[in-house]
Amino acid sequence: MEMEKDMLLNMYRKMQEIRIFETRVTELFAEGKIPGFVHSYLGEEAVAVGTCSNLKNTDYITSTHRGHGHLIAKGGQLNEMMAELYGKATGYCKGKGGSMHIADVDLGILGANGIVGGGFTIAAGAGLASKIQKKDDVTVCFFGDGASNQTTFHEGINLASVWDLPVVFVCENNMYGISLSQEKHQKIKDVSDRAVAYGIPGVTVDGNDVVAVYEAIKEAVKRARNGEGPSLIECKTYRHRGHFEGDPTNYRPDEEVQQWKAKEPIGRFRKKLLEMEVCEENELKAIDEEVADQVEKAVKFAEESPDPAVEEAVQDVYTDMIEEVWS
Amino acid sequence: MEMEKDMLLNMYRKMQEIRIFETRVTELFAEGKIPGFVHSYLGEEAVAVGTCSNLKNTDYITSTHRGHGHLIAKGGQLNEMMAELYGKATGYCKGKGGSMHIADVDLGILGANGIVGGGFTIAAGAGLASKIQKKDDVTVCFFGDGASNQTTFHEGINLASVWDLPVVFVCENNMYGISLSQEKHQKIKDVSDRAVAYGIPGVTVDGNDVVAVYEAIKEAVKRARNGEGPSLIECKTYRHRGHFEGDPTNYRPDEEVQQWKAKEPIGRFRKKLLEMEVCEENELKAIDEEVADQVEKAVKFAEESPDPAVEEAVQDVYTDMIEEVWS
Amino acid sequence: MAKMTCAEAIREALRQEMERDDRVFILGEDVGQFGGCFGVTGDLFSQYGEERVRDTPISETAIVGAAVGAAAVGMRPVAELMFNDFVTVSMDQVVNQAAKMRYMFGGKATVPMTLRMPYGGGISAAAQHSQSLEAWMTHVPGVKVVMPSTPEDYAGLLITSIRDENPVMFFENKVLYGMEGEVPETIEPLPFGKARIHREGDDVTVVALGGMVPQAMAAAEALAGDGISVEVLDPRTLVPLDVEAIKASVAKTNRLVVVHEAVKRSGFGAEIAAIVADECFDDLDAPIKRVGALNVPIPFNPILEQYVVPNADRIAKAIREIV
Amino acid sequence: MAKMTCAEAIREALRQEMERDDRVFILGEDVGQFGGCFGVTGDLFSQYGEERVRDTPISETAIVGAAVGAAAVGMRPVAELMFNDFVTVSMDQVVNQAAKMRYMFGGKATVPMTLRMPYGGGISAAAQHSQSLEAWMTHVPGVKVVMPSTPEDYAGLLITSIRDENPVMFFENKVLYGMEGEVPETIEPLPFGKARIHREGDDVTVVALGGMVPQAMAAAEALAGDGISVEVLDPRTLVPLDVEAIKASVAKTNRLVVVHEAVKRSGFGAEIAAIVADECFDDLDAPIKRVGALNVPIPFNPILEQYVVPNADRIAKAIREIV
Ligand SMILES: Cc1ncc(C[n+]2csc(CCOP(=O)(O)OP(=O)(O)O)c2C)c(N)n1
Ligand SMILES: Cc1ncc(C[n+]2csc(CCOP(=O)(O)OP(=O)(O)O)c2C)c(N)n1
Ligand SMILES: [Mg+2]
Ligand SMILES: [Mg+2]
Repeated sequence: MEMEKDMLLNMYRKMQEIRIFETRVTELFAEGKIPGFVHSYLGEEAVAVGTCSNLKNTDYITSTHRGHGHLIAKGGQLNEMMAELYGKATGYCKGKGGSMHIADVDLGILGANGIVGGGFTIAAGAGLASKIQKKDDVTVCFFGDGASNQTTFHEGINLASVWDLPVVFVCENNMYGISLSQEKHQKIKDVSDRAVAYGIPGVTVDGNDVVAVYEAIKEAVKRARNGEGPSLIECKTYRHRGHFEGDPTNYRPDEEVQQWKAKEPIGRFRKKLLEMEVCEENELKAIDEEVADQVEKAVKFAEESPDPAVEEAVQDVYTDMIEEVWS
Repeated sequence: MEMEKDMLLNMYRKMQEIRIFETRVTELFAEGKIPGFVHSYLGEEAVAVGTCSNLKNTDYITSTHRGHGHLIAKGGQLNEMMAELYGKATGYCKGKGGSMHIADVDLGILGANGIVGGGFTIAAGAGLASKIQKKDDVTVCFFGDGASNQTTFHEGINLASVWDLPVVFVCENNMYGISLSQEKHQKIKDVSDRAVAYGIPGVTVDGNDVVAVYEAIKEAVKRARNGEGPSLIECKTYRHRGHFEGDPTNYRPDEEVQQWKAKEPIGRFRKKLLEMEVCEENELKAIDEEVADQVEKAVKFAEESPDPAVEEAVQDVYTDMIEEVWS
Repeated sequence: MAKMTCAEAIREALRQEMERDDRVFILGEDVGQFGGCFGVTGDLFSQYGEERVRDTPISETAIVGAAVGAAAVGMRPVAELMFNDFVTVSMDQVVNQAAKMRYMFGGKATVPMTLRMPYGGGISAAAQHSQSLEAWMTHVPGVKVVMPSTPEDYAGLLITSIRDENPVMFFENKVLYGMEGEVPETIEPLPFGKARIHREGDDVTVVALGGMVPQAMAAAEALAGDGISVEVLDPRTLVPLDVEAIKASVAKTNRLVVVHEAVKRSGFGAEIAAIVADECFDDLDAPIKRVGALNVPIPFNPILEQYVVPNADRIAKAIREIV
Repeated sequence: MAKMTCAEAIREALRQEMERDDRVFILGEDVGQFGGCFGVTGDLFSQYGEERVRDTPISETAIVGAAVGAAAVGMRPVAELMFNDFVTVSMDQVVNQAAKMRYMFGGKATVPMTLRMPYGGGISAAAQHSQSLEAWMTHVPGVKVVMPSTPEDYAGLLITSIRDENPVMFFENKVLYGMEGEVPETIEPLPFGKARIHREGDDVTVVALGGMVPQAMAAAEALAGDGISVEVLDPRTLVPLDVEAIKASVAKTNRLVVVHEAVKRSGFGAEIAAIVADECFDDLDAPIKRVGALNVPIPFNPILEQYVVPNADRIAKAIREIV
């Protein structure tokens, strides 16, 4: 780890932001405060943080249904995020999007996506724009192991490959698409093997090791910025919760869950930081407390925010047309 | 070549059927006798014949927009085929399908397809049926290099792979999708490299060598019949004509065309048969004449056949409902 | 008769058909051990095993395409899409393959497949998981379109769908999944193209689709107090459509309101209104009203969502405008 | 003014917008050196090069998806689908991404993209290459739908489409590609939501879409001899729709026929008929007639195809039924 202390602590902070935010979200969901579906990112924090630590503000990401972690890692504000989960007017999408559609285009976050695989071709398009505009921005496309069997995986990566677009495709292989384990949805063990099909680099890393993720993505981002085209990076990880909050998870053995929890990314990273004497325990504790505080503020912000006015429902369909309202 | 003479001569005959049929079709199209689009199979005869020579009557194929060769190789009747190209009532589809939709389900021909890549998932489905029904039938899915970038390629092959379906995916790599050369539509040189993405065998053969095609497909068919799952076989070949009849083909160099014409499959096979003393020249000549005669009969059959009655237009939408006619 | 929810009724119909005909099999995402995203396939996996209740990769294109291929060679697949919104990923397989195969092949193919698709809002699932897309399918010659509203109709019409020799788009309403009703122990097929009159009335005909039937009934009930007599007609299948029943009802009431959850513009309500405006012109005493969702994507916030999607109040309001 | 075909007019509009705004670029299959399947992009490749006139793999999902992504970050892509029939392969990108992004993101995204799609029959291209699929798109809140019928309108409305901040579905009729007309040298944008009255008349309003406008004009001409005065109205854009113009015309003629090439059932004609049956009920003196293709896939044989698709005779027949 030749990285700067600041950077390492920042990575730690971001992972904790995700961890504490998501833990709180599961509670709030259970209390009935958050409508709709929630797909928790708990356990996968190292992927988003290791990846986004390589990105500038003007770089883009496309996210997924399991997107809270990506948003936080790319710089999303907890207040606006929590408010959006509540469906409040102050949320990122004014309450119109919810968990599955949070976005902040100004931060380069081109949206969570409720369609599995929805991001691949959008990411290729953003990369294409950067290329035509001769900017050095990079687009990261997050996707799951399950999404690697979607139409868009194939067409999006092929297009990025044949046009040498500055895109990094980041697979969060958490071994399941809802209830279906990887060996039941594809014959291959490593999703990164599919890079061969597009003549691009494919790498698999321990997705619970934030530094390993960081290093792998760094290479891929460099390639992309240099105009050498896309890469496919697979991060092996595991979701601690069910597919969505409320999932009985009858499809995976308890031991498996326990084994993976033992390998969870934040404890590991924390230990490493202390062992390598990057910092003192109390520095980390201070971060933990700050983040916890921040999350509570976000909850308060969300709770105290108003619902959108019903008239909002017909706004924002078009930039210039308002659709008819009830006669 | 340890193959039987009968078999070899039959392969020669089938290739000539395609060659002479297709040659005649280009003339008839130029004369305005055939409406719509015609995509000629000239030059690619060895792929269809080498492949289908491995198939039983009850095996299935899915074909493409460039499908005449597949149909003939799978046992399609020239009369019904030519009549269909003319749009006549006696055609395979009663004139409702035309060149892009000729089918003969009784012969296991699940249709030419106007949608590039339309066959992949249909082939997987036919393979699935054979598997569930515990039959040893195999389905061959023909497709082009251009089609290997379609959504269906990915989802269809992945499904066949993960379920070990008895399907053989046969790529006719003729180096172009309409005007776009392979290097402009994908980074890889061999489409068979994509087999890696599905954990299945991938093989590339000289698609203008009918015996090489035959042998490669034989292996794949054996695998499939044994329940070992699908394979991806790529046959490198070239279309002698433009993408469709009328295509100015301004996108490919003349030398390239000449080089490939020098490697055309029928002359090569003929020479080989004579060199290896499988038969005498006059046996081949006799076949040529018989086939030419057959094709002329097919033309005559088509010309003399009636157009469908207009009332036919509203039949066959459903098995049991007739849609309203003009009031 | 047994009391069951719509979801259970669908499962029972699947079970009875799987029992009766071993060509019937199920494929879709998480339909196996998991029992389906909305629990519809439930225990069928434990009863019939993974050969006949097949968990697929997340590949809607392959799910529908494989159903087409299997159907064309003699099976009777019942495919499930987790949400009808994902049919966007398999539109080609529905529209250019399943629907047209028979016709393009001159009548020489049959494609007896059923595609089950949950539709509608009401669960804060937002814009990509709450649509009602039946109208698209009615614009595709070659498929039949079924949209029931009671447990009995779900069961009986699903049996008919599976036995039908043609591709059937079977729309299931998420909110209705939990609604209970009586279903015969041995489910009999119900005919396509036969509307059900849920309530007779004289002043106005309300044609309501799927999930809007209970809302229309509630509106009718509310208006009865004011002496307005509402006839509620549920076409049950959109293709084929029981035009005669609609005409007969309008001939009696001389007034028509059409209701669906899909956005109003170019919804199937337009088709019904257009048929009546042509074929029943002389019977009509008032403008034809349509009630559908506002022409906007479905918003996440439940208050906004309720504002966008039709309900009994809106239906009552539309009725009052013309009686 | 210069005389050009619709195809040339589209190309000129593309050229002028590419000249004016370097965010505009083209992507699609064989749009480059080949000049497009119907020759529409022609020489733009030699003028603007492969960066701005981009030949894509055969990947409609990627074509439309990449257009969405590029538009969302500041470009103005004009994507071409070779046939509108292939939008089935990119429905998700149109419906769940392009159309909903702005709304789902609370108004914080703009997706200024144009999707050009040739539609219609007349060239014996059979069932998978002859459809007219505009009605689906009008059922998708978030996209605008444009369907011109003259070279001038193609040019002016394409300019408007490209400059529009929203996703625009631009439908082009294959048979009209070759039709000539006058187009201004410098093409001015034409407004969306403004119908064009191609012919004034008093006895009946014919609302005709796209390729059916010349057929409606021919029918009007034929009927003029019999003293029937037909008003031919071309809405030019379906979303937004010039409802006021249609209402004004019906208020004058008291009769309506709607014509499109798409299959009749659930075509956009139903929407227009339904609007009029609601909002112009008192003006109507006769049933509303719709003329659309028979509810069947388009057959290959030209005689059958002509039988299935509407034409001037059929339009005239429908008019006679109500005047
Ligand atoms: C096109 C589409 N199909 C199905 C779904 C339903 N669905 C939502 S998430 C999900 C599983 C995704 O698995 P994976 O890509 O591995 O991501 P993970 O949930 O494991 O993070 C499914 C099937 C969907 N939203 N979109
Ligand atoms: C989904 C779809 N996209 C585009 C087309 C138009 N099209 C017809 S054939 C063809 C080229 C196909 O190339 P390839 O798969 O290599 O087959 P080949 O024509 O070379 O035999 C294209 C683009 C189509 N029919 N369907
Ligand atoms: Mg996963
Ligand atoms: Mg090719």
